Amino acid sequence: MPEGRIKLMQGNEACVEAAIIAGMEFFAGYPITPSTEIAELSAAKLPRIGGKFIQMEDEIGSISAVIGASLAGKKSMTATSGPGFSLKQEGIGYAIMAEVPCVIVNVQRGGPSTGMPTSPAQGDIMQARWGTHGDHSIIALYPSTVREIFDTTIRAFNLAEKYRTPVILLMDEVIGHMREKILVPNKNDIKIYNRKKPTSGPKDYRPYQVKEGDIVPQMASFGEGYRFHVTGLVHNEMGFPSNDNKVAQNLINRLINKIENNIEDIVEYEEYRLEDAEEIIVAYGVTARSAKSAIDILRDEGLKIGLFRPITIWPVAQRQLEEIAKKVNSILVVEMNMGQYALEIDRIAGKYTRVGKYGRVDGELVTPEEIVSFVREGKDCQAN
Amino acid sequence: MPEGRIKLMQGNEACVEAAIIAGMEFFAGYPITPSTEIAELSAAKLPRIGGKFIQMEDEIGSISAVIGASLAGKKSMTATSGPGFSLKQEGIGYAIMAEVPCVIVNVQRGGPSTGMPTSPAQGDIMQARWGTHGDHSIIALYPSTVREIFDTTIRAFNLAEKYRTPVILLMDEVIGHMREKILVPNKNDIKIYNRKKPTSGPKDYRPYQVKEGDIVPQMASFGEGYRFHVTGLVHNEMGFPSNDNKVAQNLINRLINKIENNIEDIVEYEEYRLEDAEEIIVAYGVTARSAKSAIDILRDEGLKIGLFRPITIWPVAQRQLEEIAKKVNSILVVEMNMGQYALEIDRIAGKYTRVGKYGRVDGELVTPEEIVSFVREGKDCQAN
Amino acid sequence: MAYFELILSGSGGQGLILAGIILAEAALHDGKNVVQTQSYGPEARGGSSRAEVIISDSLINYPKVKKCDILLSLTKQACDKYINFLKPGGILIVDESIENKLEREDIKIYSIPILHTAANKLGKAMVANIVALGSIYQITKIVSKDALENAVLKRVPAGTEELNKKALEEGIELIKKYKDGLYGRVC
Amino acid sequence: MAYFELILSGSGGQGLILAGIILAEAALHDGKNVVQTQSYGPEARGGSSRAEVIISDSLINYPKVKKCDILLSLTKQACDKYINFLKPGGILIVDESIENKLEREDIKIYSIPILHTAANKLGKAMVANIVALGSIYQITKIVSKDALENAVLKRVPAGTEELNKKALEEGIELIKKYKDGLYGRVC
Amino acid sequence: MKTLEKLNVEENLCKGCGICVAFCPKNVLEIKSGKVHIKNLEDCIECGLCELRCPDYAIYLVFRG
Amino acid sequence: MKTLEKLNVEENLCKGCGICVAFCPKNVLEIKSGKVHIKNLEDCIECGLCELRCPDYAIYLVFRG
Amino acid sequence: MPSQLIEKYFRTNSLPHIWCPGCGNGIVLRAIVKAIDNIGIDQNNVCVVSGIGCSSRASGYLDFNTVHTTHGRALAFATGIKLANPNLHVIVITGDGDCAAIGGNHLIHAARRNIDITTIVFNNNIYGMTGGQYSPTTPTGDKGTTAPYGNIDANFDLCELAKAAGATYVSRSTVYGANMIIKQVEAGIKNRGFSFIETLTTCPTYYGRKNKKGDPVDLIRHLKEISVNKTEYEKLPEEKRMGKIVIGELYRGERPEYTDEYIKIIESFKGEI
Amino acid sequence: MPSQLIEKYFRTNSLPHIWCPGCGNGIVLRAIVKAIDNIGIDQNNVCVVSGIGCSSRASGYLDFNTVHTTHGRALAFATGIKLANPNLHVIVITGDGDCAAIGGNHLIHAARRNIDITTIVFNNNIYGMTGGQYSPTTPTGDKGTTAPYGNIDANFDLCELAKAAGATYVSRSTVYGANMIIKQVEAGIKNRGFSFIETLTTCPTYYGRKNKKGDPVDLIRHLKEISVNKTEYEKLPEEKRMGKIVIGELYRGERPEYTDEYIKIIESFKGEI
Ligand SMILES: Cc1ncc(C[n+]2csc(CCOP(=O)(O)OP(=O)(O)O)c2C)c(N)n1
Ligand SMILES: Cc1ncc(C[n+]2csc(CCOP(=O)(O)OP(=O)(O)O)c2C)c(N)n1
Ligand code: SF4
Ligand code: SF4
Ligand code: SF4
Ligand code: SF4
Ligand code: SF4
Ligand code: SF4
Ligand SMILES: [Mg+2]
Ligand SMILES: [Mg+2]
Repeated sequence: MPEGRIKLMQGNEACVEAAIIAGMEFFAGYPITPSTEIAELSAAKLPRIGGKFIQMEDEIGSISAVIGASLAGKKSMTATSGPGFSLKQEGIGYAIMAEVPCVIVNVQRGGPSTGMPTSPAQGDIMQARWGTHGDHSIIALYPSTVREIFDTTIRAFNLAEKYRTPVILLMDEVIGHMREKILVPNKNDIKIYNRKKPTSGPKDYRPYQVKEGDIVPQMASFGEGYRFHVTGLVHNEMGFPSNDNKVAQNLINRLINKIENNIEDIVEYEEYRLEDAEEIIVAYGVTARSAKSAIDILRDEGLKIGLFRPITIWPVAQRQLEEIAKKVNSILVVEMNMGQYALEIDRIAGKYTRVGKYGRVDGELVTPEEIVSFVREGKDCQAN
Repeated sequence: MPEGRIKLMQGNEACVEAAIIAGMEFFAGYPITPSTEIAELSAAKLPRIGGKFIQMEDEIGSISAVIGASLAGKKSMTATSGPGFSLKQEGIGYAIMAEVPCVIVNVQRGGPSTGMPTSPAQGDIMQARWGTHGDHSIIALYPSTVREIFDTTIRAFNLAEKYRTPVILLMDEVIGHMREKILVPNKNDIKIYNRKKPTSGPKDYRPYQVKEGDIVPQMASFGEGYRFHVTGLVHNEMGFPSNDNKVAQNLINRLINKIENNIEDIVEYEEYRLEDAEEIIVAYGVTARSAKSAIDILRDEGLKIGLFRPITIWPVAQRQLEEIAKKVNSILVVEMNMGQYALEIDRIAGKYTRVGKYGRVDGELVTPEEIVSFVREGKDCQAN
Repeated sequence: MAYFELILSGSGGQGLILAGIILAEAALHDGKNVVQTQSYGPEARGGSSRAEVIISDSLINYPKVKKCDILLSLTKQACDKYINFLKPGGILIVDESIENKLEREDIKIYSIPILHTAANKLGKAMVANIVALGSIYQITKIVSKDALENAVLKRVPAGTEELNKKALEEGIELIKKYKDGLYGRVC
Repeated sequence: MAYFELILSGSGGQGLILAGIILAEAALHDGKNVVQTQSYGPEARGGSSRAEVIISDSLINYPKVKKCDILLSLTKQACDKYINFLKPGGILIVDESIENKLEREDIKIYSIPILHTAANKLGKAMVANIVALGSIYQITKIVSKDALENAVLKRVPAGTEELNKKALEEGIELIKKYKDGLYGRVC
Repeated sequence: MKTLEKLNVEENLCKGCGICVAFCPKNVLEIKSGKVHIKNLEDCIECGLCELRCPDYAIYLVFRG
Repeated sequence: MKTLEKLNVEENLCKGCGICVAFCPKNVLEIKSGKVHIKNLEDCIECGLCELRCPDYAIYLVFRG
Repeated sequence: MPSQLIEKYFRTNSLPHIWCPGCGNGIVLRAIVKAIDNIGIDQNNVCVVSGIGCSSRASGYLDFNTVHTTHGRALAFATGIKLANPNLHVIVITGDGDCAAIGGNHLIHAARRNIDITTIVFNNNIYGMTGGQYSPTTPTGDKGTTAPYGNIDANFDLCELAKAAGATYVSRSTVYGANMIIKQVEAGIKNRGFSFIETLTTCPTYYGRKNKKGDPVDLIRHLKEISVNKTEYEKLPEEKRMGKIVIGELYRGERPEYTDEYIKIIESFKGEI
Repeated sequence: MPSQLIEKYFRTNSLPHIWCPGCGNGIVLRAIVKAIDNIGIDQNNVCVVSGIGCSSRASGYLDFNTVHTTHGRALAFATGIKLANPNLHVIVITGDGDCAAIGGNHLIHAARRNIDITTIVFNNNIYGMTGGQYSPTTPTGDKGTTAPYGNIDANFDLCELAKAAGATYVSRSTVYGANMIIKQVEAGIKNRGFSFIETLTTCPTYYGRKNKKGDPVDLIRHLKEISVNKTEYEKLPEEKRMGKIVIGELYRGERPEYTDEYIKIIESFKGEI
């Protein structure tokens, strides 16, 4: 891809271009609107860089193959939408438990069920956090421009490797399919994180032991001479199943804390006209774009209003939101659903300020105008 | 089953006995510890009452067959545990969208992933609410004794039919496998709700129209002469796919509101020593049993403490919890996870009182003693 | 020109999304900000198809077209469906073949034989989208001709460059020769 | 007796869970509250097996045994694993065959030939669990004999009623004849 | 006995794919401005192949009796 | 050439299933208090069937040379 | 007004259907209702179950009891329906992707059980609905949007697979020979057990275009050319078999049907609770 | 200390294994490592992938690169591993439930692709790990905890299925004839393509007990009695075939291997981004 040049690029395309720059060498997928272009472009591009694409028999096969390929040492990705994302949940849980880095893209569409396959929606926010069974933490990112899809995809790979965990990349149908100006960064300006390889020899390798100074266990690949075991069962530092209560508690704690304790590193967000703001909108993805326009209009009318736009959706920017909440009159959460992230914002900010929500699920974007009039009518002050 | 008699019964067995009384005529499942006895007993009992049991090739097949059988007019159930529950999520979303009554039992085990298959955990609380993609509401019930499994299973079937929706029955491994005294109620004392059949003839039948005075559309069964269409796509009152924005918004609103607007009917809970309580424990399932013992001990020590035990986990008893929160010093959420329901309680109650949490995920139950000492040390006052 | 919104509409298979992309790339080349989106239904063919392009000097937030400055419609169905998206004072470009015209008093209309030109004059129905681009260019000058020509050549199949260049010119000609500047009546 | 906790332990396949159920049913029959649980690992056989029974006059909340009044162990492995669950002053019933005894000063121990009695005297290793129930009964009288006998007969395979009745009696006899009331030394 | 009353075309259903035209053994049909058109009914031998293969149910035989 | 050194039994691995005993062509083995036991080593023809079929890797031939 | 057949069995207000001009799906669908009409079963006792895909949109057009399920699960839904109400004639309409990719497991298990479901696969060798990705039946070497360099996957012989899994009626036909579809669907419905009917159909929009195989008519002609009746095929010398696809009734077996067997269990054990 | 073979290829500190006394799994597992030893491949280049089940616990005992995946997905994981690193010898150990129930779809697709994976099914005709429910290979009429009145499902012929799906090496053996397992695993590993080896094994704890088929020895004897070598079977008169199971090498095919084909694509198009 031409570096340092301005290009018109589709969101789904930016995702693939960036993934390849981030080091993706393996993609397994199953087509589903509106994510399919990601598979199609991966099929076209990967062999050209010596990577591999495979169309699996279904989404469960796809996430499984992705985990397998990652264990064999390749940075791996899959992409899907609602129904496929539901099917991948068991596999995502496995990747969490076995600490297998991988990136799962969910270009959302209208739901539940088959829903409105060609319409945008932001309905899988809570599923991204809680879709798989059992206690766990997750990293989920949510870009809002084509350029940001590019950057965020790279970041998704980096975080996956750094924290040895599946990273969810949530996208909007609109942005996935939209073409927008993007300045392709120079490769040298891009930071790529590669998984930390064992510093010890095969004899001393404890595949699930965290060494002093590391965040996660060092990760050998199959075929490198480290013969280790990987399981979805609760396991000890050697990777072998254990029924020991302490082992179990420590493992789950570690899996959760490696994320929760590094929130400041993981969390990314944009603050727009926030300095003196008394009213705050929280929005992400394409909805945040409308919110920005709305804020410009309302500012012109004299309202001191600003935007907090999480790019890292999970873990939530708890500290930042608390600080904001303590300072403002109200927070309005705008999203293309019936109020999912609003629940989380309400939990964090509701103690300090009024939290309201605004959403729609009819397949249309939230427009700046409807945000403006919703705010004007003062409805933001009710948690409805 | 002998009525009006005291029996020693296993939790999983009570579930099957009650399901048959509630009218279950179809069960499809795939074995998984610790839910398997529910399938085994269904296999043994259903043919004896002229019902059908089928062991499907997997959990996806099971939930699909259950939905199919329900459309053909039979009250239907499936049972599973964590990994299988993850796999059923797409199907659950379909049942929500197409408004197909059915009961999904999840006898929880340690997670995530394969986790600790033979150990208890309460790790699927949030997944029960958010596991499937897209905006939706759900009903999830959580009994805490064998007798309550009996009653709650019947209630699950009744609510499924009344609200035309899948109902999740969350159970603890311990209670599923435990044998306890149960007084089998007389059939006459049990209220059974059957789905409302069309009052109009086939010509005028609009399968997704809610008639005046009804909560949900009247439901014909396949083969009764009403030839209607069922789809997981957004659909109009005739059941046919629609891309119309209004149709979409109205449908999703209706699906969510039929539950959210009837919370008072759906929500069930127990209050234990709550009248004068200044400190509150929120706990459900087997953990609530420990909480009760802990409360008895702490009360003896003079602490004014009580228990709010949700039996309906979703939708949450928002009003009741708010009222309580306004009156008390603190709420401590105790669960066998790292704090899932605690998030929801914090959201609701955190505005009015201090909300703390206590949990473990090592495969052991929370004991009354550890609750007692946690409370004594005053840790309940920190949301940790 | 600060903020310019276009809708290119017709039926699936008419290449309007490609036309939108080309227009967007031309605008980009001219140094503008640009966003191109589309709407589609479950049908693979025969359904209505709509490409949207927003061209602006400043940042573009909301990416969809709310009200457009230019509406191109190659089918009656599309014209009926989107006519109300056109701003007062906006421009409607419709294919001449469209019958049973709707009425709107506040717009400017160009009813031109795009489909016919492509199919008969150029011998390839397929290039109607490029003809349309030529006409849009000539009416709006929203992009530079160089940029447009480059964008077209970059996107069309190898071997069809000349044909497409000609199509662009024919589109331009359609407007140059266009007399009947109707105002206030829909095609 | 307000709250009485038992653990029956051994290896998978020795029928201890059934024994726990039978005991629980007997207690139920006697009008008591009762909860029976078990622990198990991934092994189908050969792993250690543990049945727990709580018998109480009042409601039983926490359903697992924290510290038990009675521990029955049919294997050394089980005995070693659960010995510390026994309350001070509690009673340990172990199979005589268990060697290499652990030491604990504060409990009462019955070391009796349960397995041998079942296998050799009764000719069916399978009924060791019922022999054990007989012994538990005779030591604790926690349930009535009628209730216990009924519960046994209800749960055993048809055709084995007499054998099981005899097993129960043999278990009772083992205690009746038991002399060596060791105190403070583990089996 | 049934006799052919007419060969019906349901214009709004026809998508002009040309299948009926191509496989009519008697060259009865043609496409005109994107729709099927009956060129010479008299040649029709009522074989029903057009009806059988029309993916859009736009052409069919109607019998009397 | 390899010659048999001994027929090894790893007692802590043996689960006493009796498979080796039943399929030994020379009746060399027996079960004693739940574990395999070598009854008459001299009859052993070193066929290795016990090793082949022992599901617990508790019995095997050791060769020298 | 369309023909009496269409009037009777279609939800005519939903016509014209969603399918592209010249898409073969409409041909198969007519053949199915014609078969039902020929047998003369009561519309109220027919249940049509489909998955997700262009082909699977079929259920919505038919005036029976109809379900448009999740992708790949039509046979699992159908199994529940049939077992719950064995009086229904359950017909599954599915695509090559729906049935053989994501739904492959349900296919082999329904066949194994020999449950009385008639499955008709609209095999267009492509994922039509999602825009032309290769499917498990796309011939090796052909292109799809996810096989831009040609498909390296081997394609299933679905009939062989269904037979090996246990289907008791297995046949193949093409939209060229639509009369054969009718006969096969009739036979399939009449077979008390699992019937598997693979119909080769055409996707001019994606499969045709991607592989430069011409217009709808060319595609149908191509099907005519490559398909050979079973009896003829068996007479062909080895070298002439290459590239040919056998059509006709390929297999018939005799085995107890699943719901019948279940009813026997009920009859033997009922009431003994 | 166990034998040299076991010392070399097992994680001996995890022995004794979890399996019940007399469970056939251990016999198959030894045969597999013996085959690997016979071929003499570097332990570092062997990757053993298993699903979930008693049999699937095998991976944890072996000193290779090992993965214990989710239930039914071993072949999908293995596909990712093999494609990502074609130098690895990928061996899948799976159960009848893991492979043929929940995992059936991945089985047929891996076979279709002819990807170079050697799959060994430990077929004990039951779900052992979950306590004895009938599986897709439980013979009709036999009992399981979910088939208290006898199983009415027909059982798969897994070898037929694998063959119909596209496997290029298909064989069957039993734990009675463990030497045959060794030979077949060797042949399977050497076959460049998808190899499917069904080993009939025994579950005395559940299948044996539920069906009153005796102790571990009886069960193995039974396997001996019902199994007949392919060549002998073909000579048997029809009436003597009833109740017999054919063992031996059942099918060999020649088709391009998947990762090889992929590498050809890379070689043709690499660098042209
Ligand atoms: C779980 C899930 N995965 C993927 C999809 C996307 N999807 C819809 S149809 C389809 C393929 C359909 O192919 P086929 O069954 O051959 O039908 P056709 O459109 O070719 O008739 C896919 C992959 C989906 N709807 N659900
Ligand atoms: C998704 C999922 N469903 C169900 C289970 C429960 N489960 C574990 S093993 C198993 C069956 C195993 O049978 P098989 O593969 O034949 O192995 P065996 O134990 O007989 O060797 C089942 C159903 C699971 N772990 N995960
Ligand atoms: S009925 Fe036969 S001959 Fe007549 S138009 Fe149709 S295809 Fe041609
Ligand atoms: S086959 Fe049908 S749709 Fe096609 S041209 Fe003929 S009448 Fe029209
Ligand atoms: S080697 Fe052969 S003869 Fe010797 S003990 Fe083993 S099975 Fe018997
Ligand atoms: S086969 Fe192995 S485990 Fe079984 S008795 Fe013989 S040595 Fe022991
Ligand atoms: S995309 Fe293909 S299969 Fe789908 S309707 Fe169009 S032609 Fe038919
Ligand atoms: S349950 Fe069966 S398969 Fe599992 S280890 Fe025991 S004998 Fe083997
Ligand atoms: Mg298809
Ligand atoms: Mg098995």
